[in-house]
Amino acid sequence: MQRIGVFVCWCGSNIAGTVDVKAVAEALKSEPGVVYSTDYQYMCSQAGQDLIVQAVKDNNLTGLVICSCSPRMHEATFRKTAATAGLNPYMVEIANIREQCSWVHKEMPIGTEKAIILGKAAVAKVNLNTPLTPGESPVTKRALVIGGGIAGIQTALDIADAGFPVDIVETKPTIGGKMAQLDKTFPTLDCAACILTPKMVDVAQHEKIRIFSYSEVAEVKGFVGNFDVTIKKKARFVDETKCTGCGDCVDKCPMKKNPNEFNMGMDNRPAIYIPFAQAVPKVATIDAGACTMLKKGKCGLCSKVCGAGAIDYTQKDEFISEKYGAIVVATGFNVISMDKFDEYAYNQSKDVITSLEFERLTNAAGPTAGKLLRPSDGKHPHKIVFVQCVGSRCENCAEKGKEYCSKICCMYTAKHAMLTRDKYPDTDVTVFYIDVRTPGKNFDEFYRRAVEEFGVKYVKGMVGKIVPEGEVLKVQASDLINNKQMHIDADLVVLAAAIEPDKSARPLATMLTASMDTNDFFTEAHPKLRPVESPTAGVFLSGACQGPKDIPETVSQAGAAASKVIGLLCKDKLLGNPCIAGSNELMCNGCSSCERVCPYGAITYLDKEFRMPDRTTKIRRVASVNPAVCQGCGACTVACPSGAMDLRGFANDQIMAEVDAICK
Amino acid sequence: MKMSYFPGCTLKNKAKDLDEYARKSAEVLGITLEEIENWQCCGGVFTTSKDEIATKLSSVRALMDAKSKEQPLVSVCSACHNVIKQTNHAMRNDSEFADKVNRYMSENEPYNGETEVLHYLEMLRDKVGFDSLKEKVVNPLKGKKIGAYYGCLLLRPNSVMAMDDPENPTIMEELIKAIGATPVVYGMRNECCGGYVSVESPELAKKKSDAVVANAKAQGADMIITACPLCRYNLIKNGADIPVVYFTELLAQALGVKEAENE
Amino acid sequence: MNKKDLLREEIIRRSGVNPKKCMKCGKCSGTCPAYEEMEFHPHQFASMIDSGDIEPLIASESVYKCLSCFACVERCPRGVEPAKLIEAVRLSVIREKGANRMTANDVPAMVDEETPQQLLVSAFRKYTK
Amino acid sequence: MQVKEYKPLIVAFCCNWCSYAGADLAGNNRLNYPADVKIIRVPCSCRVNPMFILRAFQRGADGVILCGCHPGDCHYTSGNYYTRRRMAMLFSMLDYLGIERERTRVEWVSAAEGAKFAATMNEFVEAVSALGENKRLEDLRCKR
Repeated sequence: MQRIGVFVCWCGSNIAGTVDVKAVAEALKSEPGVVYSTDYQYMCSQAGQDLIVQAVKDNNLTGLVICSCSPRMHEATFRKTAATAGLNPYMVEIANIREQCSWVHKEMPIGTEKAIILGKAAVAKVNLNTPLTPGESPVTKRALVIGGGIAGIQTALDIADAGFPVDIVETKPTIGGKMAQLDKTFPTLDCAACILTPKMVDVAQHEKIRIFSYSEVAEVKGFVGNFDVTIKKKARFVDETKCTGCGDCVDKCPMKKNPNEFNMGMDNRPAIYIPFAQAVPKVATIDAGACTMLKKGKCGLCSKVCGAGAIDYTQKDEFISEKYGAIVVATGFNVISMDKFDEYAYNQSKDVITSLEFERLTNAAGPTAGKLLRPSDGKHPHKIVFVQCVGSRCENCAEKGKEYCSKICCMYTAKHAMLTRDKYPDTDVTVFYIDVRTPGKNFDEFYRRAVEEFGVKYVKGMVGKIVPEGEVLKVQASDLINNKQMHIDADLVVLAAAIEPDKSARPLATMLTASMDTNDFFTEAHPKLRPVESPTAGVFLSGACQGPKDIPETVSQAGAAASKVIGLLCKDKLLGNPCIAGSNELMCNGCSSCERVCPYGAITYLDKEFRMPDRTTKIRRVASVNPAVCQGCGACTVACPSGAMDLRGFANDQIMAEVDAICK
Repeated sequence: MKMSYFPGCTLKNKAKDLDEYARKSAEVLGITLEEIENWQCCGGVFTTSKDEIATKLSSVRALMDAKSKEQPLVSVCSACHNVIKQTNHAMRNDSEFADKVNRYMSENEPYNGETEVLHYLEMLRDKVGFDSLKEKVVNPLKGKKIGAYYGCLLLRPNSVMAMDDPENPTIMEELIKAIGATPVVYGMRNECCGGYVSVESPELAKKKSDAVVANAKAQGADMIITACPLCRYNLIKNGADIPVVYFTELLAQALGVKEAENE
Repeated sequence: MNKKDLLREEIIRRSGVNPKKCMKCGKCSGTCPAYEEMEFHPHQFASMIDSGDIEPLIASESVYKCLSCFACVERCPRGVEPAKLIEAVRLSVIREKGANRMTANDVPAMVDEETPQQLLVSAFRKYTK
Repeated sequence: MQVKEYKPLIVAFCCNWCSYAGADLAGNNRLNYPADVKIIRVPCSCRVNPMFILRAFQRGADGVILCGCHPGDCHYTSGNYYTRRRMAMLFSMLDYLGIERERTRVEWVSAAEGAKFAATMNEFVEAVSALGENKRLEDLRCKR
């Protein structure tokens, strides 16, 4: 039996004005378990708290009911008071007789009556309270960053600079991501490589960072602070530790006609290749599907010319296991396929290209060495049409496009148009737009400059059809402002294709039990207040995997994610919330209902041995809650058909006791 | 294999060739086309309006007939195919419409879009297969550069027709390859020829037809094939200076049933 | 409900199209092959029907110029289906008594040696009730 | 004989993160609502077992209202979606038992909606008062 003390606060006249506090204290005295009851002007003051501590000692109290303001206000205060008095902090319940009683009711008898009932409910609950201790778990002081684009690079650098080891897993042979493919960046027009490649070098040289390039995450187990991750290092048939990146093998390889992914397939690369000059790690990789040595056992030229002896045709995929305290997802984006938008003739003409392809065409390291030349005949285009929102903002074409705005296209199109007019003033540039969306620092000014200073023609309307005919692309479009249809014979058409999350994101989300939206973007723990955390504890989000983002936004989110990771890794131990679910194994029937509703993946099933009454043993499948992962929502408790699952601090019998007390 | 067949008005009059070659070629490929008895004109265009019932009944009758024989319903003319497929789709998916139609028809068993509606081209691709068609070709049309003209009725609306990619179709190109010729892909192949508006404003129809032919020629076609009598009429009437023929004619030629006819 | 709203409701019900879905991108009018012949263009049909401004559409020749080629329906990013709206307006016109655009008497002038039956059938369905 | 004015007994379950805070805000703003409403704090609306609601009716409650975060705003991401589905089932069962539909309700009240909380409670109490005492589900053995 509990020995409960009731402490009724006046809160000056805030409570005492409409509640007869003495009557409340008196009425609660006769409740079961109550051995002491009193009132005081300001229970939260030092004197009030001292009064509580003294009362606990004098009366050997085991539980406290404080009739005062909202628990959202002073629950923590009174829990500390209880701890000072030598009680478990969770033996305290608050009856909210201010916000939910004295402040909303005007008449003293009514307020008093309700305060008594609220007090009774709290007493009924405390009678069933049990001491709770938050669980503790150790923290592995190492972070994993999945994805080596600008988001992953920035997050890794920030975490590593704080002194924690970081591993980057990148599926491509080099880090750098999409930003490495870009030419200039809006709105300042600094060159992407000039600002990115130094960061890539920093990553390579940072003693706290390891890069697993040409690798994937194969398995994730564990929970916040204690993730066990298996990384698959794909065979690249080149020993990374020996390769010097000299490129002799690349020059000698006879299989030269493979589409170069880095240049969006607009030129070719050999079967053994280094994606680009500033690649990190600068190590060659053999494309197993293109190499005749690997396919037929004939050739071996690269091995012969390699002075470092780095070529290894027998290399196998390698699996590495490592422990991490935190995981950052930075899997980024891709442009969507233009296959289903052939009214724009992307499949019919080489001169209809996506904006990312245009980036490569204007990049000094690209297939045309930075000269703007048509892919079909290498001629300089004199009339260029840009089409915005291709595949973005599509409602009824789920299999074709995306319902959301891709966010970055308005700005990069303005950049492309402006740069084209700047470099080639003899080129006529027309941009078709639905809306020009430029909410960002110096963004609208940038767009207006493209129009006013560089003479880019912006037409409010949409291209309806593109017909390649001979050397030209016949563009048919609407001009809504002038209410006319336009016909332009263009030399080059650039499509601002929608962007989508990388395909690797969904299987990864499943491994991490991190939630995603219908578009496969990762969901944040709270859209406003926890934008870089996944609802799954210990998993953080960086960059476009969470939603379309430009570079400045990505970098700031990457930094934010890093600071969250640092905050976690700084701790030696994680203190959990003790109000979490727990399963009564004797009642659990192993049905998995709780596992399915848990938003955090905190529940797993174990095969456990039980002693039966007849002294035999039996193996049964029972639910097990991971205390470090459970957030205490209670969804499982209701899903459980056998009543085995309960929530500490808000147990079934406690809530029922409150209901009973109120309904008495 | 037997299939129900809806020839349509034009195939019985101005486009007899389209009909005849279609049947003969199908025979060679092992499919007998059984003409629906007492079929009525499809109406030429499908009225999208939700409150039109009567204009869709002839299609429903043909569909019910095919259902009773448990056969797919094949048509060659793009217009007939479009009307029948859209009607069937409405019978399957628009319960209010289907209910009204079924009450009107007052047959023992209501019709709810059970029949499989196939265009002749779909029959070739999905029931015969272009590979086996290729094996039956006795007279490959080598060296011919052919532009397939789809027009609008064959492909749109794609949510209903679901025959091919509406913006980048390949079915006729595959046929052209199967009969030994070279397909020419050109952008205007799925744009309108001017259709029925040629009675309302012949100048508009001429502009549209000219653009189609010009584009096909510019991309290297020396011949255009089509499945639609109206497309063919508009292109020819507006002065196409390359041959515009029904696809079945070339098919019959390749399969050797047209020559036999001539000899 | 006033007459204007009634007409709007009628057009929307008959076409099964919700013009509110239009995001005013103009792709329908960018793709329309009959654009030059039309006084009001596909995107205007969506917008004017939505605002209930339908009388000018009814009075316009534009309803007879639509080719029903469905390019606008196929390419609309929002699934608005402008061609169905135009058809619904055209039916409002030709269903009026004596408002048939074509009569059987017009046929001989239209026909030549090669005219396919399909042309006459389609034209009649589009232009008469 | 003294005729006692009928006062309904209302149990309100409020999720800690949104609705309980909304109720506090109603208090901060001194927005009145009837004292018949007694609030029980739960971590999330999805913690509320339909059994609790039945228990309240059994013990003589005249109305039960369940308040949670707005859909999409749940502190635990998806808890209120479970609530919505579970309560839809409970409501159809109560319907089947002949318990008036108006006696139970689910409302989404955010932490910023103090005014909505008060208005909702006023309205709910009025609706339940109009129905009178809940006699169908009340277990007289529990009556004291």
